Amino acid sequence: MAKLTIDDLKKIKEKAKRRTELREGGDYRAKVTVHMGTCGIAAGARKIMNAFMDELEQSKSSDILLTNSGCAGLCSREPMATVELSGQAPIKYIDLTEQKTKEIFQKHVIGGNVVKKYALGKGSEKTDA
Amino acid sequence: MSNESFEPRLVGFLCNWCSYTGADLAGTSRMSYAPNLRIIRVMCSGRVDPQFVLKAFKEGADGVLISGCHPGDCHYQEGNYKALRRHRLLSKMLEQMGIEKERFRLEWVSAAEGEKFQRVCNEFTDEMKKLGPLNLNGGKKNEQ
Amino acid sequence: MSNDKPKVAFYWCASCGGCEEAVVDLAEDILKVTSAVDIVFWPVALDFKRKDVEAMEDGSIAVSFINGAVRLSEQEEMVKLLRKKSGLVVAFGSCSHLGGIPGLANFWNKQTIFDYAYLKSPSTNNPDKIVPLEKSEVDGKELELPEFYDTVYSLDQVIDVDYYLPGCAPPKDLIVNAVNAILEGKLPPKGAVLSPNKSLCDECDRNESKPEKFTMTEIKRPWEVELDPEKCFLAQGVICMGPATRGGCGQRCITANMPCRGCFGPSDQVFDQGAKFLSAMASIIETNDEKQIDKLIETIVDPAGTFYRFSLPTSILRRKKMEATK
Amino acid sequence: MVNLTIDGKKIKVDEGTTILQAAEKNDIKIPSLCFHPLLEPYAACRVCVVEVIKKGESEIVTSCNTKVTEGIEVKTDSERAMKARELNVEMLLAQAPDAEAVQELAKDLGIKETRFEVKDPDEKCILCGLCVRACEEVVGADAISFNERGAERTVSTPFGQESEACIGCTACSFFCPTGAITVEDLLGREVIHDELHLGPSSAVRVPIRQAVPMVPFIDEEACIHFKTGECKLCEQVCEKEAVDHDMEDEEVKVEVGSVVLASGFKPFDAKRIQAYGYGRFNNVITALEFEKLVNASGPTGGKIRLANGKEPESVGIVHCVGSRDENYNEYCSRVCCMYSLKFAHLLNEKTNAQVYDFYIDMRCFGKGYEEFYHRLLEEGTKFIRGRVSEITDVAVTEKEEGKLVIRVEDTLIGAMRRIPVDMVVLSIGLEPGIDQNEIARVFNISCSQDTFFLERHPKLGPVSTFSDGIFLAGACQSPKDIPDTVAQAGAAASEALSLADKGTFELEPVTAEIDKDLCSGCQICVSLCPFTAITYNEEEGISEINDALCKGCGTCVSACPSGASQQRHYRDNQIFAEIEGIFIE
Amino acid sequence: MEKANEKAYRLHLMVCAGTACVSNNSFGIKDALEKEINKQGLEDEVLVVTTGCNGFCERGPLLVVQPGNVFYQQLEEKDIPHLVEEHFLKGRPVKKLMYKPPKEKSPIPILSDINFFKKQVLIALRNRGLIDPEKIDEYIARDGYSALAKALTEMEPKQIINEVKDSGLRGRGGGGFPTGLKWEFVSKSSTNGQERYIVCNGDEGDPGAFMDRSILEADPHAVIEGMIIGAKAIGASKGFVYVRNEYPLAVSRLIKALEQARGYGLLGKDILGSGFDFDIKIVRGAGAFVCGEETALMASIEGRLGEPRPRPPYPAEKGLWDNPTCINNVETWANVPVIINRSADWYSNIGTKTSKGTKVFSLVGKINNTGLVEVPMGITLREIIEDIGGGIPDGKKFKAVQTGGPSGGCIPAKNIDLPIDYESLTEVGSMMGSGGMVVMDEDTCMVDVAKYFISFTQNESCGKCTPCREGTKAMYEILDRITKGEGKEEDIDLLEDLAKSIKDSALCGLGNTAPNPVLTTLKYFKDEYEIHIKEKKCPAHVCRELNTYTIDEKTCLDVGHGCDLCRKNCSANAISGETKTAHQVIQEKCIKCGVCYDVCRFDAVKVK
Repeated sequence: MAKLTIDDLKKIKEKAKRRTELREGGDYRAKVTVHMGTCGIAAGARKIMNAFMDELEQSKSSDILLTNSGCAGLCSREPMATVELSGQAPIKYIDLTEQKTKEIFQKHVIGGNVVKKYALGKGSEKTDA
Repeated sequence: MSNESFEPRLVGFLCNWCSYTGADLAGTSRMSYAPNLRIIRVMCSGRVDPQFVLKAFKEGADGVLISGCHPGDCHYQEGNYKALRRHRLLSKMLEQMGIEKERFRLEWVSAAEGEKFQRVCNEFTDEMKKLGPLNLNGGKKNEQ
Repeated sequence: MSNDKPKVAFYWCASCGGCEEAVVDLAEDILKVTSAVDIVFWPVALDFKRKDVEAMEDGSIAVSFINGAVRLSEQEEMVKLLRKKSGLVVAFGSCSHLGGIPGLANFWNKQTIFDYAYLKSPSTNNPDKIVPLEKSEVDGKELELPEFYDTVYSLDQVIDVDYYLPGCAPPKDLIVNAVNAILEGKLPPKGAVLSPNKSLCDECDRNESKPEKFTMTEIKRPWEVELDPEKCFLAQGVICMGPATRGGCGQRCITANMPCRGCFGPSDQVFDQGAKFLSAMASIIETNDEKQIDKLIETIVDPAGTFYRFSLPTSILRRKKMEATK
Repeated sequence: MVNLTIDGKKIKVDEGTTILQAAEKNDIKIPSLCFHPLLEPYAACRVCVVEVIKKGESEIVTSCNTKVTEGIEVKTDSERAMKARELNVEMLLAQAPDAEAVQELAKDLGIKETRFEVKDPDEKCILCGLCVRACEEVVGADAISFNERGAERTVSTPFGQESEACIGCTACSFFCPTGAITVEDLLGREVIHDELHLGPSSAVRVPIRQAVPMVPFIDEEACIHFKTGECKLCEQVCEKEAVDHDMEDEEVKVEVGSVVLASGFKPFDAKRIQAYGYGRFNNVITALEFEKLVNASGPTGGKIRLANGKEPESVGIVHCVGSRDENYNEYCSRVCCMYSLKFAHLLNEKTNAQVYDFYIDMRCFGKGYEEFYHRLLEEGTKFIRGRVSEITDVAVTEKEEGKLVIRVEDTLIGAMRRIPVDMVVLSIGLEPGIDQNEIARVFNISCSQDTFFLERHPKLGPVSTFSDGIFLAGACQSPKDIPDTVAQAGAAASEALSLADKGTFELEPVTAEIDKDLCSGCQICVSLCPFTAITYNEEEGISEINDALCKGCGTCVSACPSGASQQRHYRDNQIFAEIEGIFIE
Repeated sequence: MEKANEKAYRLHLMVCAGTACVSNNSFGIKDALEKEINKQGLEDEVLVVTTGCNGFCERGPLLVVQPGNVFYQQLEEKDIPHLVEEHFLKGRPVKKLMYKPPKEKSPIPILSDINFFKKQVLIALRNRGLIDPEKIDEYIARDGYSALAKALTEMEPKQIINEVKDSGLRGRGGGGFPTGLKWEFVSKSSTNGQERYIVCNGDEGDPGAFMDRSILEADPHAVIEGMIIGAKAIGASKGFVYVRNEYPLAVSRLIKALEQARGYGLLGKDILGSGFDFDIKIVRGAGAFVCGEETALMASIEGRLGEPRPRPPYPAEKGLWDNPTCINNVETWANVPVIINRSADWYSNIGTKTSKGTKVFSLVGKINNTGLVEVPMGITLREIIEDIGGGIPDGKKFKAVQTGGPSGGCIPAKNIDLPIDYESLTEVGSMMGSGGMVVMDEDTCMVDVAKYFISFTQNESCGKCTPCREGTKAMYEILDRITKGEGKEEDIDLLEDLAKSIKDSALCGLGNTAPNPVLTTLKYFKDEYEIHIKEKKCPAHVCRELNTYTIDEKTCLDVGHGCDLCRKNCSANAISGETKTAHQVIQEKCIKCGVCYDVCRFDAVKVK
């Protein structure tokens, strides 16, 4: 690596921070949880998770938390995911497809407004913060 | 001049410390030897200049002898070595000038070798007799 | 003497013509010479005949420059004639001064020379063995040739010589000085050689490069060694006659990176240049062991030819002893 | 200057002095073990602890290295300091019970015996490091150091091997306060004869008792300074400041008129005769070594001893070792017979050994020599005429066990004999000096076949040489004993002086000379002159002949290519005239 | 794994790779995790990161799942497949593998809720468990080298020194000398343009202390950054890290870190374009505890015998090769960047009036949560032992705690509420030392502890000065006699005299502090000594020679039915009886090895 100057340092810091910030468990603007119970996986939750992963990568944003959780209980409408913007009630989406996921990510996670046609309903049982 | 009655005329350059004293010893010891050799005394055999040798032949010598101390004995340490070197080169040139190598002789005679000097003189004279006169320029003195 | 300019004669005997050219070599100086003197006899350049010289009064020629060695009876007669007719005779060049290169013929005589030249030499085709004769008849006419002596003589062996101008082809400045000296009459004692008496080493630039107490460990021919232009030839093992040859030539050969061959002849005190140089060369041979000495002398292929290259006729022995030689 | 009080005594010392030095200056005694004025303080033994009160705070410090500071109050024997000191000494008593210095210190401090476990009752080393530091700081050899750690710590050479760095200067044993390092006493053990040319005992010494001038010199091989650059103690001690280690040998040029060569001889190397076993058998010694043995100031103080230190019962003296022998030197070395007789006499006098003397011809040529020989005969020395063929230690009869057997052909009874003896003295002959040829070359003189210098004439010029002004004296001209040498030396000196006071110098009349106007500086003549009489003068570019050196041989005259060099007589034209004269009918 | 830097992962598995966990096969765990993740096809979503020591060594090998801070402990390779599938694939944390405090029933999933971590304040160990120590970028990500940038470009050396002085930072090596003051001395003393050096003392010879090792393993760049800042402040041109050769992992991580720092131009010529040149060289210690002492350390760096020399002159004046040298402990250097970044005021309001900031202790011995804890100065012993340490295992009673390693002392249980800082520990006769904290319970024999520590210092003494070389040996011999029942009445006074004399007249720190364990055990547990000497008994049954073993025949027969196990294992066959009969100990033969007591399952063997 060539000799660093102070602003090189800052640049590296920015780049590396995106990765390590994840570990600090800081506060996030949005939290997306893909429900990957056994049946969820069987219903294709993996593809949904990958879709979310790709979207997250392109968006280059660092304040979105993508995580997974166990079965959400509604097996028939798998695969499902919950999007919870800070300060708003979590919205659960059902019968997801990759295409739908992209739309939800752009409109809701990034855009901030709920995509009614795919949503199951507002609110959900208690999620451990 | 027929061979037997031909008396060769020889010139001998003798170094003062060894050969000349040796010759003197031969004399004082009453040794008889051929009178043909006429002696010129020089301080060291190294003093003998090749010009003297040529001059001697020119003047009519049938043979020239240089006699010095044995190598290592030279009163002047290395004089005889110089004589040896000149003798070798000069005899080669004399041959080119038509003068037989045998006519120019180098001998080591120390102060104690009287009888060697006697032997050298007799041998040299007999050899020159056999070889006959040099008569360099037809026996005549050179013109002008 | 029609005009007051001194008369000068040039003549050439057994010569290569180099000395004649040396005179021409004076280039523009020749004009000074011609204006100062009146050249009355110069067979190579002007059409003078022998009878013209015979017609002159004795001693009327101020100085006659004779170059080339004496080999034929005709040459002997001419030089004797010129001697009679001239005040001063100057031996011009090595041939007249020492015998020169033609002098080397003294290793042979007339018979052996004619045999080889006209009969035995590979390129000759002379079935009828025709050989030049002093008198012969050709187409009914009588033909006379001068007599071909067995021995080549230097000028002073034939006539009395006043001065010698050394050099195989004397250098330009030497000639000019000689001429001026003669004109101004400032001449050294009779018989002098018009060049410094010290040997060539005195003026040679390479003398300083000689190692202290140098001796000859091996002797090589000039073509056997890559000659160092700054180093003395002897120190490089090459035979150079410089020590035994008179200086004054402006080291022409040395600057051309070739060793001196002794064309200026010996200094005054030396009787025989070849013998003297042989003595010097033999004395500085390194080894005292006989076999070594012989081995070293083996490498000097032709001592007589090398040491007497220019001065054989004026050496003590003058010529090689041959059986029937006159 | 710093003011402080020690044991209530107000004192003033300059900056940088340590408490120990300050106390000593005011003759207050503080014990110490690992301190030495010549060395940096190491503060290891902790025996020199004192209590220092500075601004009310009391502290225990070692006085050997702590520097004084303004206004401190030092108590050398306060209760706290004494407690620490006594315990340290008691501990040292346990660690090195046999060290006298510790025992004395313990006695002073009233410690009767130690309460701690004694590991090794005759341990003397208290690990004070004086030896290690002396070897490093004073001697600079760094040969020994501490190794291991804690209680296992010892002083030794690396890996306990014999150290190459140690130069045997014994400084470590000198500095050791408890005698833990001793130097092996050389004299006591077996004297091995080839030690007779023993190494130097101390680096600065007078060469021999009878040295002229009687002045000490520094032997570079033994002096530490030349090995490690340190020490120079002798320089510090000499009040006259006469010691200067940086002196160098300098070459001095002396212009002299004449030179007397007295370069002496070299004794024959007895090792060259394998059969005599010199170098293989300890008790076969050469005459020179016997001289050392018998010399009062010699290594054995004049007592004649075998290698094992006992007195010999029988001694054989062998003549002509390396002389009168065509394998070695044909000449007779002239002096061996007489000194062998001297040895025989000394042996008879100093020991009651039976002396055998093996000679070829007893050459007692000098004044009173023959009479001395007869005294020997009466003293009972057995003389056997014959050359000794071999000396061997292979015993045939048990009488010869442990003896050296001399095999010799006794020519008087015409039989081979085997004589067992304890010691054999080889009377070695004399040989020309080691640099004989070198000197001959330098002074331009020649040597005879036996490479001794050649005198001008055995009878007419025994002390002069062919080179004028060079004279010979002593054994360099031929082996001779002291009376002859003294006589010859006198002759040589007088001849040399005769030259000097005569003021004039006879020159050879026929010397050569070089004509300045003719010489071209071709230098052909320079290499010819064996007497280096001809030199080339660079500035003028000509060669010149030094009349004093030229002998007039004429070689350069005949070789001079331009005839510039001419001899004052025998000139070229004179000889030419002689040649012509021969042939005038 | 270059490309990994850019790719966004959703889960980071922080596997602890400190020496303790590594020796517990944490690398095996890591491989298993990676294998399993690949098998599940999660390699693009889940990243496995190896970090430095997490601190909770008792429960190694450890894993912290981020984000979420879920803490898994005592993992075995066989648990991994289930863990990966359950938690990483299906998002359901696995309770079985979580930490369950001994007294609690339910496990605590989140690391920060666990007692062991809750009370800790991380400054020196700020990056532990959060970065991969072998990647400089991750260190930079967490404000790494920003303090250096600030120090080099915005601050004058004087300012840096004042900042450190104001922060109240004191030497963490044990001496507790104010760091700022030391820097000032060194920066001022430099005669005729001599070079100045700084040294990081990573010798850490105390048995049971591994704070420096963990710092070097977890966050080498923190130490490097601290040293460069210090060098700038002092004007040093060269730095040395003297690290024990017995820490191979720390050495290799340090070497990698130095290479990466040099690669980024943070070491060598013209650092960060500031014109300041400085470089660091690693010198490996040869395993001598005495080389922790600064003058012996310098001798070792200079290649000479590791042996202390008298002071003054102090290293600040005449240190390495007689040039001014500043020697600080690993932990001290690690604190410097934080002080520069967060300012002296922030740092100085942590800790007590005289001891500022935090101290890393290695909590070992009879404690449930053995490990590395960084606690603010002034925290009480009780909080460390009970809250963080999780109390004494097997319900044993807390007896004493030994702090400061072999140079420290033993603090009895009654001082459990002692706030920890330099002065408090010295008052009770111990000392802060490097931070070793050995908890002892009722089964510990204080005389044996004193003997252990004096045997350590006696073995490690360089042997130069008499009191330390001979004194520690003498004390050991006396204590050895006492533990063998040959103690004499006057031994106690002799021990005290010896201890005082050694403390007074020893040349270096090692000697001055070696008697502390003996002095403190004498001070607080003199009764145990008297029992050993008078009654020839060892209350804690540790001194074997003093134990007498007897078999309670009734229990042996009724409960154990003469199982004969003790007789079979008795190497001195000092037990009579066969199966089904009561067994007896033949006292004369008994070598008191205690095997019968250990093997008897029925507590039939009694020791008095």
